[in-house]
Amino acid sequence: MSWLLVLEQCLNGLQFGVMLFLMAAGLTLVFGIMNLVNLAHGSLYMVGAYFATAAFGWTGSFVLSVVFSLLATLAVGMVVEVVALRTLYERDHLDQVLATFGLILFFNEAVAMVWGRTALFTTVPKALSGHLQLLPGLRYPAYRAVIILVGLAVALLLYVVVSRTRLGMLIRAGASNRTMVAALGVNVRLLYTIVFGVGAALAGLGGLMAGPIYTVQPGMGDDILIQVLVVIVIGGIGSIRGALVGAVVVGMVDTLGRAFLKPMLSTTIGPAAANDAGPALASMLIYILMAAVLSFRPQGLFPAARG
Amino acid sequence: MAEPLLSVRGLRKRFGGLVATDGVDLDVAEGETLAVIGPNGAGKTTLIAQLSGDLAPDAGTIRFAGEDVTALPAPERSGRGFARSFQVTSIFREFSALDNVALAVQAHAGHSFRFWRRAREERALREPARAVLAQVGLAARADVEAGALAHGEQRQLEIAMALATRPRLLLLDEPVAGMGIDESQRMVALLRTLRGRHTIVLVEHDMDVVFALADRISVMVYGRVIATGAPEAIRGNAEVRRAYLGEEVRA
Amino acid sequence: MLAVEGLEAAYGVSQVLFGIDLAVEPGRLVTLLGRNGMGKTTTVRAMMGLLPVRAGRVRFEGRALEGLPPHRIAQAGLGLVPEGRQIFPNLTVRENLVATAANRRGAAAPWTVERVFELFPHLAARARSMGGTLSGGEQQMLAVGRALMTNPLLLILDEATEGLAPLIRGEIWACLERLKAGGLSILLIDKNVEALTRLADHHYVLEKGRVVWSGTSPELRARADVQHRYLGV
Amino acid sequence: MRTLRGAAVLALVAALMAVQARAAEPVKIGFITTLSGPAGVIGKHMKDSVELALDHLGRKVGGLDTEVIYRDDQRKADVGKQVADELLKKDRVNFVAGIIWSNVMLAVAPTVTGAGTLMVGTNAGPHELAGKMCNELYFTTSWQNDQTPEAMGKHMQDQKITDVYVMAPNYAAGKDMVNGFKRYFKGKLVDEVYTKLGQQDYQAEITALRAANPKAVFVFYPGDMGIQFLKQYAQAGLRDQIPLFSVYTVDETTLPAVGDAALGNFEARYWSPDLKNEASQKYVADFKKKFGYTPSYYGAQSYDGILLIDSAIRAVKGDLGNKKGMVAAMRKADFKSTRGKFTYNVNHHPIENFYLLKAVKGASEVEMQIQKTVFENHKDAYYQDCPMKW
Amino acid sequence: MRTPRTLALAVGFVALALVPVVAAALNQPFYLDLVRRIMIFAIAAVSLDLILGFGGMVSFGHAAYLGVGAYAVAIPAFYGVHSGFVQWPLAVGLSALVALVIGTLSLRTSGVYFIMITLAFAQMLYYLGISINAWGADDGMRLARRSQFGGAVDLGNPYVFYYVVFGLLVLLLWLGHRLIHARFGMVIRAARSNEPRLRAVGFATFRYKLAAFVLAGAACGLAGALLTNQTEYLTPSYMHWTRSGDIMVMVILGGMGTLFGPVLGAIVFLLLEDVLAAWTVHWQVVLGPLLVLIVLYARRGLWGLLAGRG
Repeated sequence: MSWLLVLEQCLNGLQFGVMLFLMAAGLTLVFGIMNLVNLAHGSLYMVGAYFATAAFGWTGSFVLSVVFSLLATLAVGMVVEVVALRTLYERDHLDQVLATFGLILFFNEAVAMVWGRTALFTTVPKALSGHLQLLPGLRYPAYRAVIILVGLAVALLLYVVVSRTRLGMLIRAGASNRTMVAALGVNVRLLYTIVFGVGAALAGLGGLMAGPIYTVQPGMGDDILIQVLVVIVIGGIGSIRGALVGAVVVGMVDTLGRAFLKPMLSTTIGPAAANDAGPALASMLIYILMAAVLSFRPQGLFPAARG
Repeated sequence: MAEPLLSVRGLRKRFGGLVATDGVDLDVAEGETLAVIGPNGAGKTTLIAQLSGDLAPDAGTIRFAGEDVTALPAPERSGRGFARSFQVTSIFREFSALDNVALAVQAHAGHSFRFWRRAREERALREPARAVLAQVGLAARADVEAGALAHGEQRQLEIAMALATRPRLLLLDEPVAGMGIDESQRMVALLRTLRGRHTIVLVEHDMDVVFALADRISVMVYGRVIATGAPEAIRGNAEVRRAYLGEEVRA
Repeated sequence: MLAVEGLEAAYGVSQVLFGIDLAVEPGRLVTLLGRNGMGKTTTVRAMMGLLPVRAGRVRFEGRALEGLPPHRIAQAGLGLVPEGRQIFPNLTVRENLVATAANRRGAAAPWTVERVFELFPHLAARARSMGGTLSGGEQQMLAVGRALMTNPLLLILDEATEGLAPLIRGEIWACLERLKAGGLSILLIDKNVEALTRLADHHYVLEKGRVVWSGTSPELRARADVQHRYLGV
Repeated sequence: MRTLRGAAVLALVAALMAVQARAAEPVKIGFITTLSGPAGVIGKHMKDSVELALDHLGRKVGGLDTEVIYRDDQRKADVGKQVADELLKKDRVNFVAGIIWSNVMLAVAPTVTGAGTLMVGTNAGPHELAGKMCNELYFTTSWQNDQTPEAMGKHMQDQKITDVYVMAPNYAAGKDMVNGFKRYFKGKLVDEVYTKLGQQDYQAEITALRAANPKAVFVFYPGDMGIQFLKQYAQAGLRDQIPLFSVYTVDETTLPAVGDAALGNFEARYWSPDLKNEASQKYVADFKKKFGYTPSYYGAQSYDGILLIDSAIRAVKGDLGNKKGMVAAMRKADFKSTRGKFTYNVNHHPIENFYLLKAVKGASEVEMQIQKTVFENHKDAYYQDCPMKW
Repeated sequence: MRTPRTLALAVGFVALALVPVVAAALNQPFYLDLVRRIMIFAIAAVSLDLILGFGGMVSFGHAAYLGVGAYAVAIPAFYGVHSGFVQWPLAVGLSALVALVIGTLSLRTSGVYFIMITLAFAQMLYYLGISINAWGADDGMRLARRSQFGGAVDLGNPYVFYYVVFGLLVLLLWLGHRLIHARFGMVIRAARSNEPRLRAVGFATFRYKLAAFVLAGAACGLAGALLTNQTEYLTPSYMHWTRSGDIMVMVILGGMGTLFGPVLGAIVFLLLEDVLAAWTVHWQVVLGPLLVLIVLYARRGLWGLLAGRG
């Protein structure tokens, strides 16, 4: 196999990884500072995709649809936080898992009622539909390249926000000692609502970018949610850095496993057996990875500092 | 002094930048009550946690009855005669007071892979538990849900649970914390009955309690033991007063 | 400026405060004395809204604070330096100062990081260190600086010198003296009678959740019995 | 108060049980499909077509008053089995019809036939039911799973296409499809790739595909997997480079979401909305008029299912107890099927034509157009294993 | 407080025991199937309650054992071994073994990590199931015959099968009741209440929690064996994560740590699903918020409401 192929598959892995990161960042922030397990995070991804698709239908402008979708998911996130989740912060994880499981059912059905069960049509904007010549012999879809860039830009932005801004300091401070933050005059409740909204908007961003390449349909967030949970558990729940590393690792392992496991196996156990074992193993790979990581580091790779 | 029952050497534990215990040396003789005092944050609770096996030390050794127990986890130390009370009341709140103590008895009555017979009908568990409850003065409260007991009673229950394991060494972390005057007097009276019968390491802030119970006192500051001695000697020790209270020694 | 009347509070079922009365006049340094477990920290927690107030009133600058959430109380002008310091371990020294900084009452000369560093030169050298890596004394200074950065009208210090080396204590007391001279009101919880009688204007002695004695520094100095009975080793 | 609340809980349970119980009526057809979840769109196509068939029959199947009871299997075999039991034992239906998924069908069909009730499958075509597990009381108005990929295999073999890259999800139907394809395609396969069921992103596989540089691609990606695969295949720029041949991947349920990305794609199928026969044209026209969207083969075969039942009841003059008579009538396939004239094989699976379809730009949107007939009167590969007793 | 519960319990058991009689009298045999399926899920829910409600171990992958038990019946049947004396012990033993492996690894973690790692293991088994072509992969396998127990017990007879399931449910409840009050039960309940304290008095908690985890897995494996017999079909989707969610909902809905609550939870949840689904295809839009409300306002579940203490 050629170097270019490996390189291109790595790009694919990276692209999948940054998509996971967009989801994982919000989820891990919400867990890190509010101690809330939010299974409905995948629903926000779905809602983002639907809003973008709908807005594209109304306005015809990709840019407008992006802006609208981000703002709308932000709003939905904040409303959900205020209406349903706020009372769950003090509850144990079990209650949170169940209540947000209920929210998944609700959101999946709600979008089906509004937009129908048929998958919606949405396409890559014209300007991004072509290919980029990255290297001689390596062309890469422009839209996916943009996803990688946006994802890395968001990672950088988040890094700057979390490490350099007041908001970021408050987020980190709140993660370690929420009471003290409140006692110094910060409205923690509002801070939580904002952080939840931002996390929702990030999930929405993931969803709106996914729309044109995946399928916009009810339940589209469920599958990716499980993968994102794997990401943040591997990375260490509550850690942005862990989310990024975990996302890229999972994206790479999954993609490279799908791409190269079968060819590698067929040299050792023969093509027929590899045809059976390869795909099976590839689909279990990230779960095996997670079990392995937790066996050695029960708190994930980057345990977040907790008070 | 014969070989001490408990012998601690160079015990060290660090949390990030904070050194909680910094080379602690302690010897406690059989039957002795040693009080550990010191300002908040001096590392006393960390010391207890390391002694009980809930926290692994970064360095140092803990010898008990001539054996190195440094690497043993908490349940196994309990099996060798360690028992502890917690600074923040730690009981099984949903269970009755008697259940709490019976569980402690059960822990030392063979394995608990018994699936059939009702534990609450086992005399072998209930009788000793009742006796210990009576010993700490909770006989009348045996069937009350532990979470519903008064604060002082919950602290007494903690002591009962420790006693029910028939310990050789009692590690008591602020047994009168948060108690009213009457409650704490009752607790002191209870602890006084244990003196001599058990070897005790007592962490306490209340000086009345410390002077009422201790055979010897160790003073911890900044994770180090800066002085150990008889109560009167400690009371008069200028260095202790300065370190502990921050008083500048008047010339 | 601060008036506490009949404050009662409890942890769960066990009541800890049984009617605390105390007052702090503008520009004064007032102490809350007493041994461990007598309710000093609980008084502060109840005042700050960190513990529900069962009964009684907390008035500050004429406003009733009881029942308000902690952030509203802090915003009213109370700056807390908590027991155990509780600095944010995963933030740098500078970030600890900046994160919650505010100037809500538009102070003419608000606190800045530089001014805090002037007050505690030790901290300046460690501006980029993580809070968790500081020594106890440095953490204590940081906690004071952090509270100052919210530009409070009243600074509340809970056991600000506990477990610190004498030299560091001296430094903190000296700094409090300077703050007081600058017109800041201070409520101080401590056990060190000797140093405090030189520093403070007024004292309240707590025993088992009640104020058992109060008076000025000369009065306290004169009462060896009070010192021995409630505050001695 | 306590007793009251206790009573309330018990009353809730009792009320739920009571809602279960309903009274009995004349011709009852239980129609099981997937109505909830993403796949609910297929269920909707099927349900709407059943309703259209009822309209065309004047709401009287076989001339009798008719009640069709729709039940949702949630795409789960055990739920499908339960609703089948409910239809049989509580609603006491005379026919059970519908069912999208092979695994649900394999759980439901024996239950229905075992109870002595007629089963008319209108989509799923697992090979077991065409062969060893065939049953006198079981009919299908669709096809046997393998027939469609066989048609595509034959077409590609006829065209002397070689160096084919094969892709399918890693589950039973995926392997069956590839096996069906290989039964008629004897050319060179570059590789066979199986992907995770429900996978969303095929970029890695598409990259590997491009690197393998085949001359054609054959895929089986039903439902949302197909939407994703086709979009990504087009986005990778492969649509114009390597011709794509597929089965059960592009249809009227997925076309609205795939859009232009399907253009140029080849499918094999026994029916398409542009099929020229009277019954089909009437069905498509009335369907569009009534429901406002283009029907799919899921709908056409469900429509046929009701007509098949109608023909059976008419043949026995409404004597629903005459099972043998109805089976004999159904074996004649004597109704105006949307696929035109067809016959039943000995295993109660249709012997029918298969066509090559191509996705082309229609008047307003992309639509499937019949290119040619690949198979005429094609039989499935399993009928010889079928031990029909009568 | 005891009376309404005991009354409900008695009424409940008698009602369950009489279902076949009533169904036969009303000529409504369907209720036999429905209630039997409900009881099978009740067994799964009770088994989860052992570790979730009593042991405080939030396993989000309990459906895995449902699947393992189902495979343990279907695979021997596929190779012509129909004896229930082989299949059922295999189902119990194999699920216990799988639970032992999963538990050993998972119980090293705690809190949300435990929730996630149990979920991950279940997903792993799910993907394994849909990948094994020899055993039906995603399609699953038809069970040609229900488990055979010689002449005496014929599961093909719906009444016999009903009473077998009913008997096993009652047996499980009885054993569970004994277990939670025996020494072992005291330990796992205490571990949920306060694990550091339990270690301090001398219990090596890990082995007890692991044992409970294995027992729960084994019992759920039995439910899996029953479910395949009920459906006469096996599919890997028995192991899908939403199944684990469903079982968990049954436990919470009925009331955690109550043993009988999960039975009530299974009854109400499955009936609710059936009724809502018959009422509207958008039933999940009702069920979802209902779940949220239950979590927020009825923490002790329906069984708790029966007890009547707020």
